[in-house]
Amino acid sequence: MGFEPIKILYALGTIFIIFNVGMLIQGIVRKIGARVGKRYGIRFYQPYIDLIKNYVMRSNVTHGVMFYLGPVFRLTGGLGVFLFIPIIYGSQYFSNFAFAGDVVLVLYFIFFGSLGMALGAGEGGHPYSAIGVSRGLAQVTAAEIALVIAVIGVGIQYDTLSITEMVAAQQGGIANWTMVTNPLLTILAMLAFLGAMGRSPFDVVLAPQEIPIGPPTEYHSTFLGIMQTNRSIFPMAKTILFVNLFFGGATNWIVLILKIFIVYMWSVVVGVVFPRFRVDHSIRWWYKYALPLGIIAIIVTTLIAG
Amino acid sequence: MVSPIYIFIIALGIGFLLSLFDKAGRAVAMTIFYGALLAMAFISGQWLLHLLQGAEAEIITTAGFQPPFSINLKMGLLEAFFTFLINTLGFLAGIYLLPKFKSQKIYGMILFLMLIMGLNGLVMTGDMFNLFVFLEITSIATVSIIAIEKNLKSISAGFKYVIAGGIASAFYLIATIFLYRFTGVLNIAMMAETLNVASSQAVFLSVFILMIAVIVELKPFPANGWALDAYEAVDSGVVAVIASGTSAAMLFVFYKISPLLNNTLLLTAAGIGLATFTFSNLLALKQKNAKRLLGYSSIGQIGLIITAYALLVRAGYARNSEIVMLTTGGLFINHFLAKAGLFWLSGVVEKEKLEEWSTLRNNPILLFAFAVFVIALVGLPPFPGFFAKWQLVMTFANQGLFFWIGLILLGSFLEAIYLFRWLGKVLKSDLKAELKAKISQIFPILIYLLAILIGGGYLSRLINQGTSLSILYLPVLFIVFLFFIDFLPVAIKNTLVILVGSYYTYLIIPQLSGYRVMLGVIFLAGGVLLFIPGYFKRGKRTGFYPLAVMMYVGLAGLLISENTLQFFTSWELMTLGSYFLIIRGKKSEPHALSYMLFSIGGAFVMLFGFGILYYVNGNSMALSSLGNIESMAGIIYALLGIAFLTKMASIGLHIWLPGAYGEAEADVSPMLSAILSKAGMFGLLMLMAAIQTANLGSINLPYVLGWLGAITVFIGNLLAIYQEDAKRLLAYSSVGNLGYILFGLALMSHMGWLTSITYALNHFLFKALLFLAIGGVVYRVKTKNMYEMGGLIKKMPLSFVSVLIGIIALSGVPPLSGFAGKWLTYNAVLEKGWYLQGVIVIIGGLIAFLYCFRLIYAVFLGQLKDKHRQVKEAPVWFLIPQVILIGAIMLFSTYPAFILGPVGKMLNDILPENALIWENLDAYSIYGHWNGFLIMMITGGIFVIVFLWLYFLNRKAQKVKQFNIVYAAERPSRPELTHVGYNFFAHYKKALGSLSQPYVTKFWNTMADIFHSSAGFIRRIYTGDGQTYILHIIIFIVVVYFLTIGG
Amino acid sequence: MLLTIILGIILIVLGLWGMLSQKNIIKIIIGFSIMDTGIHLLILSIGYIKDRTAPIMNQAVQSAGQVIDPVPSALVLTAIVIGLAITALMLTYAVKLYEIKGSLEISDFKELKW
Amino acid sequence: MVKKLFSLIILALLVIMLLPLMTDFAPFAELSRVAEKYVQKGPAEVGGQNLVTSVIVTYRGLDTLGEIAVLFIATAGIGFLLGKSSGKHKRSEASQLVNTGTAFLLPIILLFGVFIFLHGHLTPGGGFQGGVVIASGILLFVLANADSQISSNLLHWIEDLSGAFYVIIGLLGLILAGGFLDNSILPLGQFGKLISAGAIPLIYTLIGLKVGAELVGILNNMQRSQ
Amino acid sequence: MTNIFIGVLGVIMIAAALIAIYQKSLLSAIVAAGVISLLASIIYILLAAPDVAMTEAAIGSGLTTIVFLYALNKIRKIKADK
Repeated sequence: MGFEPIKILYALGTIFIIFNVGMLIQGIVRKIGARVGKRYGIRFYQPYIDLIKNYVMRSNVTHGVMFYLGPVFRLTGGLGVFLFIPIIYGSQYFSNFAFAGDVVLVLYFIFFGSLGMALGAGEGGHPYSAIGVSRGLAQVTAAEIALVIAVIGVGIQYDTLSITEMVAAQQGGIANWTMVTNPLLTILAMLAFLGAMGRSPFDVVLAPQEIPIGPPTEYHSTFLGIMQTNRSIFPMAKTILFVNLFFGGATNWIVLILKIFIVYMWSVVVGVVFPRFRVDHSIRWWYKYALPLGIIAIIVTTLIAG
Repeated sequence: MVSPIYIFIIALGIGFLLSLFDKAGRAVAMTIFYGALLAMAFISGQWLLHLLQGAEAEIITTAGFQPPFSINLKMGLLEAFFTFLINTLGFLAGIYLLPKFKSQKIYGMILFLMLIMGLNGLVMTGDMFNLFVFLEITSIATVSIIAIEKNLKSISAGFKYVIAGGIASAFYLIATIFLYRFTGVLNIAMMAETLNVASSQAVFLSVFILMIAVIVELKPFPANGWALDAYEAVDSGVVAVIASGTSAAMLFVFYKISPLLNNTLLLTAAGIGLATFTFSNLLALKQKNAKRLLGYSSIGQIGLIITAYALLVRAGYARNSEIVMLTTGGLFINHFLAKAGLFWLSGVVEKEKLEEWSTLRNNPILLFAFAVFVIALVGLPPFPGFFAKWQLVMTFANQGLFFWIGLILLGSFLEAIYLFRWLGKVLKSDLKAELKAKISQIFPILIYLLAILIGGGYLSRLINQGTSLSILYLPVLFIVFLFFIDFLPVAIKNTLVILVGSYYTYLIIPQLSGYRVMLGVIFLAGGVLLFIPGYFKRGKRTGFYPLAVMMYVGLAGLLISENTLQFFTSWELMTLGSYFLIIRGKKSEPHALSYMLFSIGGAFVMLFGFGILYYVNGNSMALSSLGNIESMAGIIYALLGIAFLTKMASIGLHIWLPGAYGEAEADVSPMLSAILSKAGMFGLLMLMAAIQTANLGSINLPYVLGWLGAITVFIGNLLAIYQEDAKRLLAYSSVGNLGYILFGLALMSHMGWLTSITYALNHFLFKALLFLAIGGVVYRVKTKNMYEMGGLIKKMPLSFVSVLIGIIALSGVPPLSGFAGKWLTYNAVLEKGWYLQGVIVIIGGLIAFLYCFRLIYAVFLGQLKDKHRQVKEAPVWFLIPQVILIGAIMLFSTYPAFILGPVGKMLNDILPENALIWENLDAYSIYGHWNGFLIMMITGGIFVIVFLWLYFLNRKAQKVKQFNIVYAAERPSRPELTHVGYNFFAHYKKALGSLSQPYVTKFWNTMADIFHSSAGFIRRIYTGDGQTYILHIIIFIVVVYFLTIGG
Repeated sequence: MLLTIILGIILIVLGLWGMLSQKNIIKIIIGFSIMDTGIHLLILSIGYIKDRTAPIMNQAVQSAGQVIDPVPSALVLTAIVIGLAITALMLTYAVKLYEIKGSLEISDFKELKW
Repeated sequence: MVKKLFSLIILALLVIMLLPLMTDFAPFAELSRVAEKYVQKGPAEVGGQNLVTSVIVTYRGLDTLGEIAVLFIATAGIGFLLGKSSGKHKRSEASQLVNTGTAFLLPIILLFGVFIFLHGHLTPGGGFQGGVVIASGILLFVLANADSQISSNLLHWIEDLSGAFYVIIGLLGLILAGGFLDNSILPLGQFGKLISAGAIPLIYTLIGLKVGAELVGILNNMQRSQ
Repeated sequence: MTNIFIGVLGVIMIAAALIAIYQKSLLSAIVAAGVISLLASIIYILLAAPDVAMTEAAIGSGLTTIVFLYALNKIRKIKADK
């Protein structure tokens, strides 16, 4: 493994595929959500339209350098996370730049975008941006606890931190998936997934009712476009990470998209069923329930691996 | 050679005639008086020189008969030394009292002369009854001269003094006559030869009474209320003689009668001394009157000296062996000079309350003297008390007297509390009054200042065990030189320090090996770098440079020290220097105190540990022996560990840190956080390297440290997010980061140590950067509260960039260097199997994001305040080191292999299991892999592409006005309303309330309360009633007797 | 002589008792002087040897076996004079204290404490 | 009351503590080593009949010098403590009896004092006792002649010079004889005579003068000062 | 014989000491203390120490008492002045 220029092209291809997958899943999910709520809902290709519209619109407003760079950080973070994850197991075309680092890199790179975004929003000068960021960061860091524990658990179980090797260890049928071999850890991970995706009951970040305006208001047109682009890649990247870690990864695109869809749908379903937490509830919840669960999971995993 | 008897002839002859001379005029009398004092000093000084050259001790017989038939005097080396001290003290105290002598009746001079003569007699006489006569001369002269101030306080103190002295000498007399009965002689030396203490109970009792009478004169707890009153009330010039001179003579009397004592009695004496030392220092905690405080301290010091002497003699050391002289002599000289100096200062200040001594700040030389005396009393280097205490602890340890060491260190610690509290108040409290110092008062003080410095220098030869002198002493000389050129402006001194510092770095670094190189770079190169901001200061910055350099010399000394004494000395020098740096801050006095107390507490624990090491390893002071300890390894490591953890502010011992870092000056905070904190790390590295090879038995110290480190990370970071003060936020963040370092070390694996060193290096880089940047901001906006800032990115863009880089590096987000630490942590945790601790560490790391964001947001983003519209970018001298640090961070982030590779190799000597393999820029562990360079390139690449994409789409963006935001359909008018900065993470606090309670602070406060209230309770025994004091003396005698024969 | 030793110790203790039990400063000094007398008696008793005479050598007394020990006598002489000096000084203090505060109660002089 | 009871208990314990000095103790049966020598060699070495005097003035002369110093310090101390002389005194008129008695007695008393300290080396008594006698004589004189004041000047001269001469004699011993305060600077003379025992009569005279002057000084100070 | 004599003297001395301690009148107390010294000087003669006896009688009993009386007198005078 190592860097070769051609891999940039492979990576661009992968990004293109996953971008579209992300856009479609977004549309479909919103549609399903509407149908469940007995509404007609949007067209499934609506995200494309929104995106194009945003990119076409022009805004000459900026609040400063960081405001301008915020979305750049955001998208760089999303793309970076994606690019450090191997997508299709065994494929030399779709392994991205996973050779630069392992799961730890991915775990920490997730913050790159959040941080940049938060900075950008901060410079916007809007008080609600700050409140939103404050809540968002608090929520993400709390939710990350479960994620980190889950990742460490997987690391313990397979005695590696390399995502590729983790996937490799799960090959050979559903019985080898982490989901089956270590269900407790998977439950924890899926809770973390809810938090990481900002889905209900952990959707405090946007909290539209409470913060009617904030980053989304200050960021519009092109800025919003870039953020929307990110929204179709970043969640996919996270989902793929979970697929790789807990659901055996994927050896081809079909399996991958299927698994992405299923995992993604999990968050949607839960979000429909549970009401939203207040942010301090959410934090307390992670510390009170997820953390002990994680500790138990780690102990169990140690026993399994040992 | 002038016979020593002339001391008495001169004193008596002139004393008798002085009132006649006075009739010829006061000037005549005074000339003769000072001439007599000088002549006495000269005689003893001449004998001292003579005897130092190896002459035989002189026995002076009187009336032409040999002892025991006549009274004899002795002038040996010790006698010469003591009389020289007493006579010079007499001369200097005489000068100090000159104005009083001039205006008062001639009796004052006569009494003073008689007092000094009496003290000489106590030292020189070899006859037990003659000693009684001199005792009475001293006592009556003292009591009479107390009346130099004729106010109610000193008169009533004098009355109590005379009664107590009368009772003590009554008992002395009883003992003398019975001893005469048992031995048939009065000569003390011959008495000791013939006396068999155990022969009968009456003999034992007589010797006991003798001893207790002498001890009562030495003011033991609790039979010392009379002495305390005298210390408080009597004129400063006189009390200096009482505290130093009389104590010296009485100690020598104790030394003289000690051959009579058997082991039981020596133990009793030691016990009394220790109780006195501990209790007087405890009681002094509540004291607000300066002179009484000094009284408590004097009494305590004398107690310590008694303990040291009695126990050493009991352990079999010859009475005048080198060890005994080094320890008790060193302690004694230290006390003698410092206490006289401080009492003299009390006369200059003429204020009772401790904080009113701040008037000393009007005179820098006297302030310096005050600080030196106080520090010497605490027992810090480079003063004699330090070396003596060291030697004492080592020798006690050698004898296995650990219980005694423990209590001595406790007492010393209590002493340090009130002395440093006082020092802090003097340095910081409001300056109200003028200071009128007469030259006659300053002169003696300066002489003793000089003497104590020379004494320290002389004793410091203990350090020199094979290390080249130039390395040890040249830096110290440089510090002294800096004191002398302190009147120069900052620019010159700063340049000088940077140049010399660079050269010293160049000199030292090649001499280091292993992980020391790494720390050497941080300590020295980093130190030089952090001097650059110093240029922004105008004026002289009095006292900054010598003390800052002292801190760095201490740090460098740690690296090159080869034995425990060098290490400990360097450690204390560093602590002392840093204390003075911290206390320079505007509101830093209480924090500097708590820093100092934790440091000294830690240092004493370390001293204890080194003592046990010395004991266990067969009297070896070599630091290398740390690695092959035969027994008691666990306790030694634990003690040393606690000491180092104090400096590293691990949880439980961290409460000093936020205030100290937060309140220090702008360019001092980075020094403390980035550099000083690594001293603890260095100690722990050394310790862990030793643990690697030592047999720890059942104690799993690394495991404990691991948990401690993990919890420190979590709590430190958690508390950081609640801070409103930007510098305190960074300070708590330092606590957290030092927790990572601790955790890494505790892992005891190659990977763990690499993690730790990576963190250390990284923390040095980003914390220096952050503290400098924030320091610059604080310097400009004149507040440290983040919610009062905001929007400063527009005014201070360069500082913003620094903080941005800093927080990314801090939080561990790739691609900057912080990620290296995180990655290594995961690997190390998995390798070691410390999953739970690892989880806590990592969660702690996640919390760091919160305060990182808050720091940059609340300061630089959001709404700019009206009052900050004219703020300029931070001074250029702040920015220069920031640029260098950013460069270093970038380099480290892009090419981690270049640094971590060699560091890994350094560690191979200690921990050979190298779990990390470097292939060019790729790092492979058994778990994963990581390529810092690629990550940087990929991230950079994406960033540039996305940025270009945005720029292409939105290239004409224009900056809008500050309030061009949509805000509930209104335009806000005041930035204060729209800048959300206060209590930013309120919800986090709400969610995790119980974890953010200041339990640790409460714990330490409770401890302090317990000490203070017990002190307040116990000291009520000193009712002020003379009769009670008599009762105390008798109770003391009786109780000690029954304790002695009972146990 | 044991009897006088006992008497001496009794006087010492009585003197101490006077110092401890009486509040009046003059009385305390009297106690001190009683204690002093006791000590003198004690010292002299030590030097006494039964049935011997004073150490004055003349025609009647020639040998060492006839006289008592002169040393304690010499010591007591010194001690008596010193005792006088101390007593006088104490009394002067008492006078001075009375002059300043107008009281001779020892418990009235508690300005300094703790 | 509690305090008194407590003091009583402590004193009782003190007595218990001191018991061995009474029970576990045998008085001298023979002279001590030092005393033995004094008795045997004293008359020859020092030349005084009264061994106590020999011990005080010669063998333990330094003690005596110290003792003089103590008295001197106490005098100075009392003078220092009591501050300035007020100068005017009112003293009640002494009775006729005292007056007459004093006029008659004073010379005798003084003579007696001188006798005592001059014969210190021969008979019991010496400088201290003689000094006290002289002092009491002077006191009597003062009591009798209420108007007269003792010349403190004269007292000073006597006190200071006698002390200084004492030291000088001691010094002469150091220079001329065996050591400081050696009495053999003057010939020992014939044993048992008034002019014998070397410098002892001289020293005792000086002591007598000094002690007398000092004691008067103490009383004088206490009397006059304000 | 001597012992009995000393015993009697001793009893008187102890009685005098108690008077000195407990007598309310300071003058009587001082005199009682002087008596102790005086009796002690008699014992000294019995103990074959005429030198000491003389001294004790002159200084201990005589002069000390006088000093006490002077002090008392002085105190009275101060009281009167006030």
